[in-house]
Amino acid sequence: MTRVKVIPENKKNIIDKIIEMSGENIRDCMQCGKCSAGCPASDGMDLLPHQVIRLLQLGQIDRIVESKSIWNCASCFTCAQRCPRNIDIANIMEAIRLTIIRCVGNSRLKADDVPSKVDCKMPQQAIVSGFRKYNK
Amino acid sequence: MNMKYSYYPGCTLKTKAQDLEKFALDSAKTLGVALQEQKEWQCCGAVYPLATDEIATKLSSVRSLAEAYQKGEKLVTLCAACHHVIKRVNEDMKHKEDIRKKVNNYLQLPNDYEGECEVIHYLEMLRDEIGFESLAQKVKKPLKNRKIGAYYGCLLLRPSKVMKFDDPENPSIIEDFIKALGATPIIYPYRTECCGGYLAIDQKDVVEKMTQNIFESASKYGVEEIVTACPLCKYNLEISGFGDENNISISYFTELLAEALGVK
Amino acid sequence: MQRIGVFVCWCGTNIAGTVNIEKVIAAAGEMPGVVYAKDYQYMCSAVGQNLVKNTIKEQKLDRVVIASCSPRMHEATFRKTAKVAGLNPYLVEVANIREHCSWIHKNKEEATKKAIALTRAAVAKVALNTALIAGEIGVESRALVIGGGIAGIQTALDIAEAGYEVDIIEKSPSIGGKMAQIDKTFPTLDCSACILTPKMVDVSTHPNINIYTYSELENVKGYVGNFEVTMNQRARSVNMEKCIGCGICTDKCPSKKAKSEFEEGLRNRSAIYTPFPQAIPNVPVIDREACIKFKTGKCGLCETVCPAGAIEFSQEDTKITKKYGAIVVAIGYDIIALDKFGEYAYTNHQDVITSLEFERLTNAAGPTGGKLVRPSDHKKPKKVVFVQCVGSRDKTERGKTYCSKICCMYTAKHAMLIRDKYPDIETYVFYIDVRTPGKNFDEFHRRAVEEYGVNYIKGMVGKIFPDGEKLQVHGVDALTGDTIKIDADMVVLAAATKAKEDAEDLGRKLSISTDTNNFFTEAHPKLKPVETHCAGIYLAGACQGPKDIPETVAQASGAAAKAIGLLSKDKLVNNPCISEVDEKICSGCLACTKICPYDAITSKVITFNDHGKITKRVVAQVNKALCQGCGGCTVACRPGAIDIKGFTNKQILAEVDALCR
Amino acid sequence: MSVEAKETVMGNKNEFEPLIVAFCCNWCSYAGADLAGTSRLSYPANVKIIRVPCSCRVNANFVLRAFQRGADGVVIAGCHPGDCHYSTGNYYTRRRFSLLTNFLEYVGIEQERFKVDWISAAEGNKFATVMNDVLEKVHRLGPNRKLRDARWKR
Amino acid sequence: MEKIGLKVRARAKEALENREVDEVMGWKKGEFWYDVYPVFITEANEADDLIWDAFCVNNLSKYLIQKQKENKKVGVFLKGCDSLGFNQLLKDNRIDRDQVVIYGLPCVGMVDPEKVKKEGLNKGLLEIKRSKDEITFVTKEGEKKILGRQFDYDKCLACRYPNPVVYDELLDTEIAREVSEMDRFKDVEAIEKMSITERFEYWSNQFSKCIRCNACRNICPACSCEKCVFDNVNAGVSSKASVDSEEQFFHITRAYHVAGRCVDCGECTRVCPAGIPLDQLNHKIMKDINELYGKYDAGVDVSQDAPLVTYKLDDADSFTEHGKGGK
Repeated sequence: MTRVKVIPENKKNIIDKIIEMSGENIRDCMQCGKCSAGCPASDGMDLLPHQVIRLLQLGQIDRIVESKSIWNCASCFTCAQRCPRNIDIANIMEAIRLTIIRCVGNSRLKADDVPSKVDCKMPQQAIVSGFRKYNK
Repeated sequence: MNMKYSYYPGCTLKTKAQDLEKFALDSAKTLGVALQEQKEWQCCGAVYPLATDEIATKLSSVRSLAEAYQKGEKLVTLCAACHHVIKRVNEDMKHKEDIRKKVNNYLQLPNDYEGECEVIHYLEMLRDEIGFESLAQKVKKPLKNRKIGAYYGCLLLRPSKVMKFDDPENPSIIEDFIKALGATPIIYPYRTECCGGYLAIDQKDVVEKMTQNIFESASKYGVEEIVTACPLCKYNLEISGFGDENNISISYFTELLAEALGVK
Repeated sequence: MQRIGVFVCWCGTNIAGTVNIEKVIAAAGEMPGVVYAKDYQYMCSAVGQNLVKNTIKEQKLDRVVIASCSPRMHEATFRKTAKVAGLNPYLVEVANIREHCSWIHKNKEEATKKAIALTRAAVAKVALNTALIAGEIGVESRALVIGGGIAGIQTALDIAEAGYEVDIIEKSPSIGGKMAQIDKTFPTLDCSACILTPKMVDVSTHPNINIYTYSELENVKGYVGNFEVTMNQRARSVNMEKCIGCGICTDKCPSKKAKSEFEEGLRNRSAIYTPFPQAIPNVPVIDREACIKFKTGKCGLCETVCPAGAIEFSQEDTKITKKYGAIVVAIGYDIIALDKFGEYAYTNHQDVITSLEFERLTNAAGPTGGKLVRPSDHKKPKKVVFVQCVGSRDKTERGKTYCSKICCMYTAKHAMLIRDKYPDIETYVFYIDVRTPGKNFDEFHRRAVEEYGVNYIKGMVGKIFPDGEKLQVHGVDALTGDTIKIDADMVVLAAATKAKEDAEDLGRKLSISTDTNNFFTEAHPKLKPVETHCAGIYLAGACQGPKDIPETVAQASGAAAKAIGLLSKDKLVNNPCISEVDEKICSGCLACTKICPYDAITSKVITFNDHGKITKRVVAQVNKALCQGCGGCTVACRPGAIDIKGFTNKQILAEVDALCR
Repeated sequence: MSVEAKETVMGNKNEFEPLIVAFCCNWCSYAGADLAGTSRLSYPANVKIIRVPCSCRVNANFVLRAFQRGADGVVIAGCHPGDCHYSTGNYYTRRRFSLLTNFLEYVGIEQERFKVDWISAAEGNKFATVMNDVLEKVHRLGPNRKLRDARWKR
Repeated sequence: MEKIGLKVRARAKEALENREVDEVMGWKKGEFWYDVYPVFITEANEADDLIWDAFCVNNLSKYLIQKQKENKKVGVFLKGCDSLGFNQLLKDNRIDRDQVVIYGLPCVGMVDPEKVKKEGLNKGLLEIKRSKDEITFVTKEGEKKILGRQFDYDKCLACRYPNPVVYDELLDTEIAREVSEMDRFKDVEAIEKMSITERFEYWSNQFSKCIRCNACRNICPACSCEKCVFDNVNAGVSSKASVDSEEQFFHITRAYHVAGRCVDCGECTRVCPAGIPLDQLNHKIMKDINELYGKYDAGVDVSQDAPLVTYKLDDADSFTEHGKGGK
């Protein structure tokens, strides 16, 4: 493991962008881990929510982008409800997703691969949510 | 009691969740409540746009809110997702000045909308406007000793600062509703855990894990039926197959209501 | 011509950092009446004060302005210096060019201009100061201690030892407070009752101490040295003199449904009860809501069985009014309500308990005789999980933003006691940071980890899922990044401490302020930790902020020392900046008498020679001993006949003019 | 208004050094100001504080005198009702200055120039926010000519 | 009103003859039809000069302060508004109730000479008589009767206390006058509707007319200080320089000094030689007090504390957001 520079210069603007888009102050987080402890979708996550926030605090945005966590987040707001520091982690996850999918071609859910994922009983509420979360 | 409300159905209720709406409207009639479907409503977007710079995705909710407010009526929603989105958008219009300014500039409504309309869910209407006691009196066929567990999911309860629906960790509104219908509500710890929501598209394994926990917990506490207010939760719970395994049926709470009022 | 001296302090770089001292000195030199202006690095130091003293003598100064820090800090210091130099202490004014100027303005030029303006205002005010002689007021040599916990007990003992009479007023039926509920105390693990009950006995037997239990404070009038306090002693329905404390009534009483507050609700108590066996005074109290006699008029069994005939159902609340010289507030703390913390399932599962309930479970005199069993089925737990910071360090409205300070230590103690008594029980502690800053504290915590094998997991608990007999605790280990699941038998929540419910009302009665968390505000966090802004009222214990027993006792002795210092004086110098009436102008409308909070102004008839005719007129007169100098009367007096010395109308107008120069 | 004109109007607004006289009660607001100082908060240097024993010591004459001497804004800060060191002092402040604020506005003084507020000893940042807020509003209003004594040169 | 005039004379004569009082205060006719001035009589025969007609507007109660210094027992005739002023003086301990005998005179309203002049009815006018609301103009050419109150002072049209609130004897039957509470402060509301700059223009013009003659202060029953702060040089509060800010300072401070004490007798506006509508200042404060702290009429109940010397724990305020106070 090579030594990491705490806030690498070239990553500063992305971090500020995420903070500004999410409207949350990640410096407030005291790494208590309550979000990760209660996250129902944490089984499928390689980086737990509090680790995502920690990496943001250290400016390690690349490791977050490579992780599966931000796509496993179901935006169920359990973390936001219980965070003792009043941080809305769901907002931060959304902001990270948006910085990725707002670059051209990065959408995770293309329109034409929807039919393969859909069955007749799935309510369109699921598909619309999917597009809102994974496609820009 | 002639209570008139603007009613926002949401697109899923017109297609995949028709009986959620059908039973709701029939029950409302017998309860003497006029649910007037809005003339022009558009899709609420299913998820509340969390980013601070998202404006366009909130316009459809504002149109419905403004129309309801113009008619001087409260806006009643039925689907949990629509309630979540519209209520949070309404909160933005009330408190976030720059969003309010930009939306009003863009929409050019007859008069600016500032979050005055009150958004209530069908269950809140039953609890606060009609009252569970008077609902109980109207019940024709009490659902004697049916063990029903409420499944709240996420969108009605959280974040409680905005939704103000019930105690997010220890809700009782659906249990009281079940009691009012004569059935016996069962409290099981996983009733407020997430069902996986839109992960149903891409991460079916994660959804499966989540729904499994929910059913295990429910069956351990002797739940025979689960009622919910969100079409996506109902889909995720049904598709997982654990319902049949633990022979727990899933239905919309309105179905229960209609049955108890004898209009099913 | 006046000879005013201006002394500008650098305060190291605190002032000099953003204020150009030379410019201030130059400007001060030209101000009207100023004959001498000098600066020094630390005006409040011995060297600085000598500079002032010598200059007063050499330059024969008749007024002094110190431009330095807030007068709330060093006005008294500089007044003493002037007095030593033979100048009347009330001919000194302080200009606050640090907190109100150098510390808040970055731009040097702006800060300097403001410092000059503030100095000019002080010079304009001091020019109109008159020499004042502080009057004297008597001091009641009796102290009142509000609250009968360890803080109140220790304060009362220290004051009584110094030979002064002390009254303790306690709301519950017995003194002892939270400490009486505790089993063992950290860091020495000695038994709480063993160190508390002897002190309680000392208090009850000490000739100088009277105890008023089951009593509340109604209102407080007066001021330092002369407080007049009215107490409401609620009816115990038991005659204190006759009762011999045999306890027959508590056994025979048929109504056993009331929850015992002392046992944190883990056990019921009878309607007539003493909170705990070693209660002082050992006289039971009838809880009139639970008592069948009071509710329905039937029963009255206790009266029949009582050998001493001490039961008096007709007893009424009695009001007691007494005078006190000093008051010490020691009302202690409470635990926050956990009903909003649904994720811990505290309200809907019996085996999720708070640490205070755990203290009662492990206490030998507790409901289970000290055996650690699950409240639900009285079985011995195999796995016990402790959760830290429940509601502490929490910025949401359901919790408290501060760290409650004592939970890390008492949780380590609990875990250690379990491992010591029942080595087979596994204990887990979910924590954010273990904070053990006291003497031998961290060693105590490390012993729990190293010797007793308590598993400390850095990470919070997400949710507790009751699962049949077990409690599925979902947590996380933030260090390794794993989510954790423990099937615990019992969960102990270290709930945050909070100020007492009635702290704010008590603060209002004593006119001392409480902070945003309703803890009482001390006069100065570092320099005056046990005093309040209101002279004569002191603070001891957790009512001033979260505190453990060692600190509480230390603070109690501190507060006692302050009170003794006050009571030892038979005369108190009172604030001479009080109001006085110019009888020539007063038209006797007496509006001022209605405003005065201390009823210090009364009317009198004066006769005087009005152009040869002897005429009589009603005018106001001020009782120098009662007036506290608030100034409310001066505004009600339209002709300006009544004025406050030290803050006269003309002085304040002069300050306004100087500031607008 | 042409661009240059706007500059000049804006121009003299920039040199315009607003003067705010603040009467702070010794037990709460003055201590709040001290706390703002110790926590190194910042508010503009044009606010100058006069210490009074209690907010009930502030006479309407002082307020009018400040406006006469060219103050652009006057602030009176006292303890929250109920917290007064003299127990009832600020109840009178509340009544007196409720009438005076309405009356001065009735006579034509902009409401933003005369601010009364309750600031406790623990509210350092409220003190700074109130002062910043008053400064910003007075800055927008520009210099105060009303009630000003023409003979007084600043 | 002449009938009552005779009663006034008879009562005064009787009072002086059997020494009930050392002196009696009443009104006497001056040279012109509108000219009436206060008079102090000590001899029974002087009582014949006393009159009671449509111009006895002066409030006699304030002269009692000086009279009581000579510790004389005085009989005085008081109308409704005068009695309110009397009560306010009593509340300020400026007069001793036992040294005064009050003869109450219910008043239908006094005629404003300016309004008569404006109608041009003053040419060749000798006398004005009034009975109830019928005014008789006696001129050289003969008499002319006009029904209605269009000549009354504005303050009389808005009068809410036509009958004396305190008296030892009442010389006439009480009068009923309904006055709508709603538009009592119409004048204030009109000014409040102006913009802030208009209001300042309005008031600075009014104040600039002031010549600091102190007539308003000397007539005002609420302004009874032994030595007024504006006369007291070393109070350092204000001076008489002819600079706008001095008059503004004087009038704002005076209105504030009589806050909660002004009995709304309208005398300040009547006596002001410059015609400044001073009562509009006092009305504004009265309106605010009524809105903020509950309806209060000064001078009606001596035992009730004035609004500014008392408080309630849950008082509203008009300067913080949550304060429930009005504009």
